[in-house]
Amino acid sequence: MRIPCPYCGARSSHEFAYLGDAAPTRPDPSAPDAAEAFHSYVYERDNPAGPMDELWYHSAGCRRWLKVTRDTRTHAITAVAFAGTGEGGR
Amino acid sequence: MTRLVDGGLIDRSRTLSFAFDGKSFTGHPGDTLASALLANGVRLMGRSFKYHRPRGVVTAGSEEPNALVELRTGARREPNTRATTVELYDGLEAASQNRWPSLDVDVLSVNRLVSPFLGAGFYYKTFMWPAAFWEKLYEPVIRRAAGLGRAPDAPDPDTYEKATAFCDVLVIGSGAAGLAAAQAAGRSGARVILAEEDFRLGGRLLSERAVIDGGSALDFVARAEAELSSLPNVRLMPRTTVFGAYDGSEYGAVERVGDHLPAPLPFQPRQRLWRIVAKRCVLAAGAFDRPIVFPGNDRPGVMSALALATYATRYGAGAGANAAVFSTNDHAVAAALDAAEAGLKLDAIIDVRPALPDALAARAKALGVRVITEGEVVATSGKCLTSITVRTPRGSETLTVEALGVSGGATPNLNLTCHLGGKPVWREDIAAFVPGAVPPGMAVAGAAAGTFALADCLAEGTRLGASAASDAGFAASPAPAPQAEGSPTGFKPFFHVQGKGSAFVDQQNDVTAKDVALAHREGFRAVELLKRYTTLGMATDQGKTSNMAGLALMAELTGKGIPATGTTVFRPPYTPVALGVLAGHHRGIDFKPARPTPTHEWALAQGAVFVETGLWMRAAYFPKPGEKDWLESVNREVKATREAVGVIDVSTFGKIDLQGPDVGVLLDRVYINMFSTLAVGKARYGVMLREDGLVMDDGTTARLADDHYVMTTTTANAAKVYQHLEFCLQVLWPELDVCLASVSEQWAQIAVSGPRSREVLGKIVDGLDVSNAGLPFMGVAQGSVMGGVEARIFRLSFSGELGYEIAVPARHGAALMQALMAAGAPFGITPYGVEALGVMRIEKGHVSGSELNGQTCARDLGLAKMASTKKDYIGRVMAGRPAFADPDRPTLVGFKPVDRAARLRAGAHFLKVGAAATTQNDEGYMTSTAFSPTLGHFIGLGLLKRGPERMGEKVRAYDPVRGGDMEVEVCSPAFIDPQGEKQRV
Amino acid sequence: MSDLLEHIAPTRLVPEGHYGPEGATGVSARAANTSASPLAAATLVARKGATGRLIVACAAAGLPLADAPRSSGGAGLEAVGTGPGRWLVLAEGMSGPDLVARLAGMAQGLAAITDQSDAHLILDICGERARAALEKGVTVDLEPTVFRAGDAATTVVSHVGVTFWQRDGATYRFAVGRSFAPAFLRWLTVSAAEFGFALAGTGRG
Amino acid sequence: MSRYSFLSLIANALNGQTGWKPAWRDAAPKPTYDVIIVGGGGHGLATAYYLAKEHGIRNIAVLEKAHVGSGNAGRNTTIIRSNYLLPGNEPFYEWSMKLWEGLEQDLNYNAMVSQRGIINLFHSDGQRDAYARRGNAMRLAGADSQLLDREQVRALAPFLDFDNARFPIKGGLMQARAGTARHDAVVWGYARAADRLGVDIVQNCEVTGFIREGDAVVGVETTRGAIRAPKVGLAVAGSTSRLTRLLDLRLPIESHALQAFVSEGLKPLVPGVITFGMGHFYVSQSDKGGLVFGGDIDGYNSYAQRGNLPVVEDVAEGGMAVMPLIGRLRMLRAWGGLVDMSMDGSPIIDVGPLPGLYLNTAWNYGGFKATPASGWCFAHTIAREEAHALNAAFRLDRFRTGHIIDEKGVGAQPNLH
Repeated sequence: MRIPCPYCGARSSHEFAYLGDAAPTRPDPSAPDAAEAFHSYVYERDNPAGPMDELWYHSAGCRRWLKVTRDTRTHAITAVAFAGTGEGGR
Repeated sequence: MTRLVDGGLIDRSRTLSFAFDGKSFTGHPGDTLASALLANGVRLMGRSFKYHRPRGVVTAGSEEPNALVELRTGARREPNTRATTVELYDGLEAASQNRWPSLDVDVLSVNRLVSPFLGAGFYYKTFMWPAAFWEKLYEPVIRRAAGLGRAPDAPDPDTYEKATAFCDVLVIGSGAAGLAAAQAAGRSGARVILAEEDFRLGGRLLSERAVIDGGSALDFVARAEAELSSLPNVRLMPRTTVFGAYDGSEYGAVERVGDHLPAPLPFQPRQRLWRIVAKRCVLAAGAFDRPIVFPGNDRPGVMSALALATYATRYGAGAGANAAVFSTNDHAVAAALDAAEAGLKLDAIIDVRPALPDALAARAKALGVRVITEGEVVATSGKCLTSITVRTPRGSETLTVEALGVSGGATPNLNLTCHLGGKPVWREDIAAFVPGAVPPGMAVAGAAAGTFALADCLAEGTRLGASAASDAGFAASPAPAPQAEGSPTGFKPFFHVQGKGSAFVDQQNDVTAKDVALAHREGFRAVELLKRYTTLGMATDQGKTSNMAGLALMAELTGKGIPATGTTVFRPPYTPVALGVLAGHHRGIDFKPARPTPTHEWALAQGAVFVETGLWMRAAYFPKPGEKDWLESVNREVKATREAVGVIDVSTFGKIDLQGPDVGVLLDRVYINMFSTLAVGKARYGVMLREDGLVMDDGTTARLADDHYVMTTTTANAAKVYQHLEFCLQVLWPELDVCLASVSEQWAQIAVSGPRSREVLGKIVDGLDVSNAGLPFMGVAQGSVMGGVEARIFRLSFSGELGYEIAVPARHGAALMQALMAAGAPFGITPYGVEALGVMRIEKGHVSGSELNGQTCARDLGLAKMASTKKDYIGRVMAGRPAFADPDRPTLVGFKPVDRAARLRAGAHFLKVGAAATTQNDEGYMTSTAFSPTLGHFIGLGLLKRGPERMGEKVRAYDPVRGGDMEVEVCSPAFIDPQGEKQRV
Repeated sequence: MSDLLEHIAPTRLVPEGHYGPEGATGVSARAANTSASPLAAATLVARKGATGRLIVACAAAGLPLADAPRSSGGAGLEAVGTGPGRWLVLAEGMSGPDLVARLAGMAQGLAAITDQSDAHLILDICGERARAALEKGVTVDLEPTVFRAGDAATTVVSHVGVTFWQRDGATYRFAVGRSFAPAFLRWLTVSAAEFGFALAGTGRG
Repeated sequence: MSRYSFLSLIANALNGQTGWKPAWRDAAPKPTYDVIIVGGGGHGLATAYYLAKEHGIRNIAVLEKAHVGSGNAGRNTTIIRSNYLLPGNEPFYEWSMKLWEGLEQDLNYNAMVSQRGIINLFHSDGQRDAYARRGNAMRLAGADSQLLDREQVRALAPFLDFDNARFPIKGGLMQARAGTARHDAVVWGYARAADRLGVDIVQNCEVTGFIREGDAVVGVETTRGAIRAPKVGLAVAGSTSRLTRLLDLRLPIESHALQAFVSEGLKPLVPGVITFGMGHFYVSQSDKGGLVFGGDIDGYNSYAQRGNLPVVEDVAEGGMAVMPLIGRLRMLRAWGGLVDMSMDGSPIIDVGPLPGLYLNTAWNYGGFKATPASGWCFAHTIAREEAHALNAAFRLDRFRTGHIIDEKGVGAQPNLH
């Protein structure tokens, strides 16, 4: 599998570290339901069979976290962007 | 000898000697082991897996199921090597396998006498009585009888490499379609790789008498090869098997660099793994000759008709003194006639069809070959084939032949098209599976796609080669395809001759038509169940010669037809791949990088004993002459440090440079304690959690300037923590203005510890005030040492003694160590290793990797009081879950053996004294132990249920795996200087 | 493992010398930052949202920067893009602290600058068969029409993280983490030996 | 249907093996059952068998999308062992081991349970102590374990690299009772035994939805029609989320690809199972002679039942590092399983989370060895509406309460377990 890193170009997936589903976002730790929200954030996953936004870290390359849209049935990658900012750089 | 008089692509001017089962033979360059054996009249080449039946070669390619040999000897022995793919070299040694005492007389061939018992699934129904006999008696016997060849006796002496290649168009296979595709793509300027499994380009063209562009097929191959070689954008890769298609248009291939030689050339590998990244791929892998299942079809001498022809035409080898062909299709008949023209004595063609096309009939007549139409071979005889029985509507007759070529038609070689989940589809018009969904970027040309006529293969190859190049962005000029005369492609679907006697579907695994029927009878009808129940298709040919027939037989039995019965899915590898080549350079000492510290060579010169710490090599201890064991050395090192001064290289810690206005905010969020309030010039110990509330790492972080901090991590977690910080900055809080840089490699860091450490340090600093006032505990100084070497000095202590960590640019690490040694000589400065470091931290009750094992929370480790309640931090919320506050949770305490002479061992579990040794009574375990030279007995740290409430209690340390079972006393984890006074002096 | 390396400790740099068939030198490599000729290095990391302004500031000071995996030179410095808003900057004949100060002057507070002069082995690799040797570990396309002079890559070679760039048509410059340099050289030596490999600057064995 | 016995074997040898009947009926689904088990793999079939045998519930359907054993039951490395560390796990796996030891007699089917031992190699003092901790935990649970030193390992496996290794072997933790079983035969044995007790094994029957009454699950929609039952148990490994999605449930699991490999057949070489402590490699040898080996999961969510080359290389590197005589042996086949990795690396066998629903999932890469105990405990949980003590720790709400069972200590990231 090759991941088209927006900075480095397409690289073998072994240059990257995988975190998983990009959908969960860190809840507000001061909210009254924080315990339940964190449980969901840390542990519960949609685990879709199909396209999924996921976080990969280009650990052996530019050290950027990427949001990769990938189909878990075919491994086909349809979109890649820097995670977090959505923009091209710092 | 059955070497034909002339012809073949062998160099008859040179003779090669080789040995098979200790007997000497000769062959020629261009031969394979199989062709040379046949040319020497050797037909018996192996024994089958289960019944140990005599077997001969059945193919001329990598799909060979029978002619498996142990090639070479000793450490280079290669079991299960297909004689059909071994290029002959001078001095080659091969031996048959899976037989005893000899290939000719194999005692285990008695298995076939009990074959009425040994049907498919036989094992599952038996060997159960009595229960104990399976493992003691039956299984060992089965294991010894099973298996094929023997593994080598010693580590592989050869080397391997792994390489990556990129191309616009990868062409797999160099037959007519592949060559045409490579030419079309190559002429466009696209980067082309042409991979060919064989040692010669040409594929079937090397074995057939076709006319292309008015000349011979061989001339066409030569011209194409010459042209492709001349193109700088084309890479020809013979002896290269593409074994797998992977995601992202990556293909795995093995180049056999030195397998055709007695040993690889100096400085060259035996094989090279290629990862080929191809924008487009044209698969032109040809087709397999389809066997027909008939009684006696496994006798040596019976083989594929195309193989029979190949041996005659390409290798000038007769498969027997005379031969017949049993066919269902024009292609096989034509190939057989080619063989006859090449000099093979072909007595008869037995075809299942009512008539042959006129042209073929006329050729047969001209060559004096008898044609028996509507014929089926129903029996064979001889240990190696001596005769066959042919049945026609007109009666039966027996023909005396030594070789029988069999062809049931063509099965497209679509293996690679399935590797990404594509399923083949059935084409009724050619009675074959052809590629269905193919991997992205792949196109299939020629026989692999079910296109069989030569002219069509050339045209399709040209077309797909050009379109692959144009898809990759190159303008392919529309050159005409090479032209060939039409070749007849008539056939009749025919899989199975009804008759008495064992008819083999999978020759290597001895699966017969009867076994398929039995599987059907017992309900194992799904193709995958059939395969697993009978082992059909699980031999080393991966079903290439057996799956299709097995499927056809099952379809006959279910009456559902072949497409509804299904197909098996092909997975990588296409052909078996040596494990050595998949590992490449990474074996032995080069399995993983060995990282030396900046003082490694110095430590080596001091006689240090090293230990692997992750990838690092660290000094474990520094033995001195006369010391009887490591413990004596370590005790000396600890004592010297506690009483005077010691030094250790701690460069392996992760070091991260953090700059920017928001560093303090970031650190407050990743550590449980506060860092934004840390004064410039100060360091603080911090603990960070994972978001699930468990401890991730610890270390000290210092503030060098208002917006500049440097963090240390544990050696093990350096990369993980850096990644975590980047996650925080890029994903969680992208608004924070913090810049990270790893400085782990930049700085050498040496800890100098002990009551005399200040005096030692004082001698090497360039005018820095290192007094207790000038550089207090947890203070940080920046300046220089050794007359101008930039340095950072941290007053930290892992040992509990007065201590400093001095960081200098890495190139000065060894010099710093030497300077410290010189400066400390008057005080008896002693280098110590990670063993002594471990002893001292256990004496102090500091946690380390054994406690920070990912299963402990801050409270378990007695660190909960560090947690700030004034802020949020990663892991805070989840650390509030009920289980984390359970007072019964094992918590860190210290332990002493009640018998002070006893040795404690980490890994012992704690039980209440008198309690039964059960999981329910398990109260925790010992995490770390050491002999404390300071106290004169062993000490330990451990996690004990309600530990801190149980000071002074005696508990049982249960260690049955090392024969240990003793009472230990619970105590504070801080064995020495619990108030931490020594480090503050 | 290979006979070539059998007597070389895995923690030491492969000593300078010739490896492989006598007479042939298809690949040459030379350590560029030896103790005799130090080479200063620093990471230059743009502050939050400051990449564009940093590029402008540095360009004004004579150092053009590309926010891409490219190398560029100017003002006696060589800068290589290693990530968005990140560069590795090299300077000959300068100390690390001097380089840091120099860059700080150029960056005008728009970047974090960290001395890395001791963090790497800098290795120049060239020769007719350099690409053939490098493709045995580099998983980036080195075809000259694809990876051109000035192009850079941060990647992993034989389990070792590296940044490398093509300085000119003939030379690839590799920056390899100091503690990984022995492993990298072991891989390079066995990979280049078949073409004849001349290694210099790593000290005598 | 007859038992397999000497007599039946001889009779069939004489009649050309024509007397055998289908090993289990190819049942058509009835409209209602007492219990529906979704998933005709080892776990599902074992559950049905033990429900029938131990709890007297025989009106059961096992619904299988394809054919029995077509998922992970036939895509694993056939290892059985009970060398777990944590108290939540070890007694369960030891019970599984005991069931394995009596399985053939119980099922009247030879599943080729072969207790030739497992050795986990260690390469440092720290690893030794960690394995001692584990070995002692095993003893506490009544399992067997031995800590071997280097020479004891050498005596058992002289072909390992003791001399030129990057990470020298210092010893190993051995469980002599561990070993392998023939994976397909386990499936077939349970299928045949369950069928004999009246269980309907319905193949080619894919569940496409759930029938609900209020919150409760009261049946399933399938490609072969609606089937109702007051109790529906899921035992579908990596496909769990696809089904629970239909119920709007999000679970602490991810589906990942796990590759495994087999070499060409060889004469006996490897005794038992050996796992390398410093790389991703473990190996055993099948009765047919193939080296069966594997390593780490591919590391990203996948439903594709296949993996990629970097992991193949990683496994081969581990193999060559520890066993360098395998260099010239060849990888014959590779396959990919669809494994249900959980957030703490440990399984879930639980009642709920909806009325009428029962979960058996999160087997990570270790479901095969658990097959008998998983079925046994899941049957108990379904029949009694509560967990047995052996699976009490495998509850779903442990992630909420913090009672996680993380053998490796890597936290809530499935691909690291």
